[in-house]
Amino acid sequence: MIRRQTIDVGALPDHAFGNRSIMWWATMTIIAIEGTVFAMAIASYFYLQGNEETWPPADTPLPGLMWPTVNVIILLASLFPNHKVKTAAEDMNLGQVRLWSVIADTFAVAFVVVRVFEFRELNVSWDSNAYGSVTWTLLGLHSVHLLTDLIDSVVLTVLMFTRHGDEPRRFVDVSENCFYWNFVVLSWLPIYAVLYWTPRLL
Amino acid sequence: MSGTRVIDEASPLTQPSPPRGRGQGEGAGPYSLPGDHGLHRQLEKTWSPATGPLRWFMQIDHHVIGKRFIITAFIWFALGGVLAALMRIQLSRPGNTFLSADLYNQIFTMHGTTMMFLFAVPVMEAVAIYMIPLLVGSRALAFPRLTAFSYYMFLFGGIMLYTAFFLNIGPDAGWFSYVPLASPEFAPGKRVDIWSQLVNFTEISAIAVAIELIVTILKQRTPGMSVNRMPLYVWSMLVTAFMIIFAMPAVMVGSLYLLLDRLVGTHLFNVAEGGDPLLWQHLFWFFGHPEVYIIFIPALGMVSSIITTFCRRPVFGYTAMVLSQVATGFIGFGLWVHHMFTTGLPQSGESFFTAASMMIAIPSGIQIFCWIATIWMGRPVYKPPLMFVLGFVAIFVLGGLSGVMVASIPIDLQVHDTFFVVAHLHYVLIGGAVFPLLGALYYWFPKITGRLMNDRAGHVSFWLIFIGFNLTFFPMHKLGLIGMPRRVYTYLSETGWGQLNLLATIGSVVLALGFLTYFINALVCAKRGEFAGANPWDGPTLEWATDSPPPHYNFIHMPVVSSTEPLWHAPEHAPLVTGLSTTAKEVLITRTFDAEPDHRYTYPAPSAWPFLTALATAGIFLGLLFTPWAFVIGLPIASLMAVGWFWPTTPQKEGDAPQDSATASEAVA
Amino acid sequence: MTIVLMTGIQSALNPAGVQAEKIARLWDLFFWVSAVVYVLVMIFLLAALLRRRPEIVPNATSPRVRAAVSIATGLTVLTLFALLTASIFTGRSLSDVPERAIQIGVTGKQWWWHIEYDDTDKSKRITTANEITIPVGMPVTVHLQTSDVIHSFWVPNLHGKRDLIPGRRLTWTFSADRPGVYRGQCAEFCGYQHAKMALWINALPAAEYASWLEASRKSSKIPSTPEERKGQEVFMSSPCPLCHTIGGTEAAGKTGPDLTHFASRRSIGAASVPNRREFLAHWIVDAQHFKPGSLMPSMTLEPGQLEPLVVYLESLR
Amino acid sequence: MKRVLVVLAALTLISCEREERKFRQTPAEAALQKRERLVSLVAGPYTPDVKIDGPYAYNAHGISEGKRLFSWYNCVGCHANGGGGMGPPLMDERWIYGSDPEQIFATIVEGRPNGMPSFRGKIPDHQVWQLVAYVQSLSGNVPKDAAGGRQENMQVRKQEQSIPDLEPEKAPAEHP
Repeated sequence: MIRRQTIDVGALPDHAFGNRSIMWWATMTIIAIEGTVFAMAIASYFYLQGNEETWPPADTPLPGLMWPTVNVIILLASLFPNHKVKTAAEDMNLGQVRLWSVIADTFAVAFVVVRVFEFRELNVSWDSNAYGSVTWTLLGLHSVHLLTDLIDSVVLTVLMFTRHGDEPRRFVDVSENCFYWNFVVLSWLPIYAVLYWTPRLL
Repeated sequence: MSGTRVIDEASPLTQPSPPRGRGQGEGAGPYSLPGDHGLHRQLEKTWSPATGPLRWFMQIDHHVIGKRFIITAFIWFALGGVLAALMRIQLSRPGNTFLSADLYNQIFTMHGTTMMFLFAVPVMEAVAIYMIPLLVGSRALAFPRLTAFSYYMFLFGGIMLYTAFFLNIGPDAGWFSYVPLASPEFAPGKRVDIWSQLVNFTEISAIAVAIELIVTILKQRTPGMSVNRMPLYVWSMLVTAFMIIFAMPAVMVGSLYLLLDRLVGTHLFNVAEGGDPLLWQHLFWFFGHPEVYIIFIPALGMVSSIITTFCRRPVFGYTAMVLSQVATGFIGFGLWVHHMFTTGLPQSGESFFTAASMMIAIPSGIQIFCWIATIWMGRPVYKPPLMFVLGFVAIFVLGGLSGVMVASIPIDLQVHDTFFVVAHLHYVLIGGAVFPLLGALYYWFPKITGRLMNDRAGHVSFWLIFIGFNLTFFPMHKLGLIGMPRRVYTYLSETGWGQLNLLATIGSVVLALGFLTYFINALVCAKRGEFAGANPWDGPTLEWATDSPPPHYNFIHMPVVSSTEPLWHAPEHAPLVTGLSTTAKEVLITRTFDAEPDHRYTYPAPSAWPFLTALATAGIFLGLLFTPWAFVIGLPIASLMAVGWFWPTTPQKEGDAPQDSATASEAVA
Repeated sequence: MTIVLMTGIQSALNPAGVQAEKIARLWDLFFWVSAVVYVLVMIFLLAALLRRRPEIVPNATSPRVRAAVSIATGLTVLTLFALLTASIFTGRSLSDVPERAIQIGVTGKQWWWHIEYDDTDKSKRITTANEITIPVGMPVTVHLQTSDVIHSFWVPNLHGKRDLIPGRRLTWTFSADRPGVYRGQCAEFCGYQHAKMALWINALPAAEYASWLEASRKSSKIPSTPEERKGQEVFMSSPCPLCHTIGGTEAAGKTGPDLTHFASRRSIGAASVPNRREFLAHWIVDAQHFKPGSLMPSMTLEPGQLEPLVVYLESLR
Repeated sequence: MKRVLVVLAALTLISCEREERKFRQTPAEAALQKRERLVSLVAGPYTPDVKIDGPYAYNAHGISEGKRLFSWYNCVGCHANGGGGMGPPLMDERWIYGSDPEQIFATIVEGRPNGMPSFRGKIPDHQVWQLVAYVQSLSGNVPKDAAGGRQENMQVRKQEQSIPDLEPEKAPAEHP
């Protein structure tokens, strides 16, 4: 008549931050996917560059450097509010999360606005030659990636202002979104270097 | 795995199973406690699937979506099979006019695209959607709404492709549609665009399922199932999911580039403006070769599960098997250039890929030897699943050897793009993946439907498929060597290829008969087959611990596992997990390596938003074929649908009602 | 001249050139090694299935079985290593290109082959289609280009295949050791008529090759009989000269095959139709019947024009 | 449910037409060329001016064949890639001899003063209709999804798909 051994998990918490939470793993896989997409696009860029003697081709002017550099500064600056949102989320401090989320989102919006100028300063059209095509494609991929994450962040910020905001799981989602934003910043730097410096240096 | 496992003659496997009632409700299996009946009714209510008029679109339960996925994938398989039959009729004799050149090109492209994108990868994921939560002892698949979304993307992709085909817009540039034949100048109209969009549909569906599988396997295993106690099938699905994550982006970028070249006029593949057709081949095959391993590795897992149950002992060399699967996954990424040996790449680069292509035969070889060793030490029971596995070994070893031949550059120069390669790919895909799949479906059929498939029909279908397959595809080795290229809609009589092609066509009839027998056997037995209890085969893994078909919540109490074959090692003494809420859809999240309970996570209710998001995304993809503005209009709509999907509906109730605490289920054994 | 029906006119198992010979030898090695490996694995499998089993099956794995598996794995690695080295040696020996070789330009077009024997002296240049005549024993280097999609030049009796890729000029060297007629076919899917894009290689002894060269360098035969003159007049007044060239006449179209020595070729439509009068007439009036999708348009000719045209074309030896 | 079938049938018609691979000259095309007229003066009672579409106007394969023939028959020699050179430009909305398909057909087959040669007997009729369809696509007068994409050589102008649909200018008063 032995009593069946049991483990009671009722007392375990109903949320977790960092790599204990399944949202972290999901974000990690999405980062792996988009990272591979960017890697493929950059590999194609260098593959096509290898075929040419002069890159960009003879009479194509170099892409403007001012706006992309502005964007780099915006993104690096956005790391600060992003960090504040992450720490606030992990402390589950709703007020701070709301405040810094709005600030972080303005950086993202600023980045998208500057990105429009960037496109105009590429000095090449997508259908003029392979260099133009691959430049536009790489910048376009990053723009779509950024746009979707901007929509994601704005929706999340709006959500934090609603009654659903004050739940542990929402804070986990916010901290994962910040983790993803670090990837957005991280992925822009190599693309910036490839698009705007390789034509100048190589 | 201490102690000897006495093969008790009375095990249900060796005797005809006594008639049993329709699944005994709350499951009197080894992992139940007295007083579970109340819990069962409560859990059944909490985890009940969607109801109401729109319920078909709102389902998110992994059993419902898994079954739909499998059935839809096999519908595409049947359609692809019919196309193959048409091709075989056209090629049965020289100068045949059964199919016109244009129609034949559409048909062989549709056959390839259907089998690779719409059947092989999705069906392996579909079986995993159904079985992985059961095998790891979890109550649900991670991110259930994402499962629904990935099913609908897969379904809409298939519908788009076949609607286009019946409207004479079927793609006609081959399943890997090389540029410049697929570029706008040589492929007018929307045919190749449909192909590229289909690739986008199926790869989003595959990636979504891969994310779910990774999270479920790593974070939702039952306590005690540390990484060295995961069943081999679970390992194979983990390796496959990671391969999908790193392989699919290459074809995503490739199909995007092709669409841009065709619709917007970019010059990525236009040589005159600096592009390069080989860029397409590199991008496609960097995905293409891992994809065939994405199709093959789940089959390795299935074979291991079947051999464990039907040889009545664990697979020999567990660590060797796991390392081989992982090695196959890694090396699979390093040999895509063997598809491009004839394109004049530098010789030294190519011999690296010859070495890599031959090296991948080693892990597969190790697995074959371990299986044979298991059979040697076990006690095989000749039920159809084991027959399909033996068919697999016989055919796949031959396919692997012809693969080693094709890996050598000089031989590949003769046999590349000929019927020798057609024979090789069918030996490793039908032999390597479809045979284990048919065996696994036969093996898990009682768990999914609650009824057993008929053994006699199973054996008949196996022998028909085995003989038909070899009769069809073995002659193709010779055809390739005597000069018959791939994808020819006809050939002249002076080439002397007539007899072997006729033989292959006869073989394909037998093969079709075999598949037909198997499917009729499945369809009939789903309704009128013999009732199967929780464990008709006396299987060792967790899926056999719950009812057939399993309740929506899978396990009332998740067992604490102490070996890779929990049901063979005194399951009734295994400690049980209690305390998960019965009024909320709660799942236990455990740590990644040692599966220690970590925290609880509540899954969302059924909803139609994933369906609507998939519809909006499908609308964008279809619209993009005709105007770039479809993206500008479509993105806001799709975002709104996604917001609806993500938006929390009811406020989370704090503190549930009757907690299933340990005291309530205090039980005297 | 009917096409001689020799089995294996397009077979890698019937090598007639030194390159195909080396590949065939490598194939034999791979074939027999694989056959042995396959039989061994099947024997082990059957033995494992049919062996008599002891009453109680010990769960622990017996060391004998563990040793057997590791030996088998070791053997697999060794065999693969041996096959790899054999393959690399054959590959290297195939790729050493002899310096003195006949240079022939082959341009793949949608669904036929444009052949050019280049020569510094313009008058010695030969342009033909779908047939390459080579001397026995002499290495031949073909310069492969494509004017549209990717094709693949493959004559299995002589050598492996090499793709024709836009923007690249690949060379491929092979030689025929015995005189004969070898059939090759495009091996990379290239559109509607990929199936009927074949070519012939005529390997002639040195003497015959020299006389063939001489004959091919001459321009087209002047029509001698009134019917041939009528045929030439019909040819010049219909759309033919816009696409085809006949050396020595005003017809100078570059987009279709060169017809200067049309009658000496053994086939029409890239080896898809025998070069006989009734097929030629049918081909002119309705080429789509033989090669649906071919870029040769069907000619609508007045009654009484077809017969002289065919006679004239047959005279272009 | 019936409405869905009607929509599907309509869809079938349009897309089938676009993707049709018409390798052979259909009898309809043979009958067409007998009907083109140069002047609106007609003997006898009034015969209606029948508006006909060229057989390849909606056919993607026909238009792409027309594009190939445009360079194979050396139309690029005078018209360049549609921008005009010795011959008039074909990409604008100004049509000197009429923009209807049968008028373009007549221009190619009959030839025109100031240098347009007559191709009667030199280009088979179904190929002339393909050229007609391509010339129409040069000024965007064919459906976008049937028009051609970029070509496999140097970028000389926008791809036909991106050329806006230019409404042909109303012809000036009849020539005296």
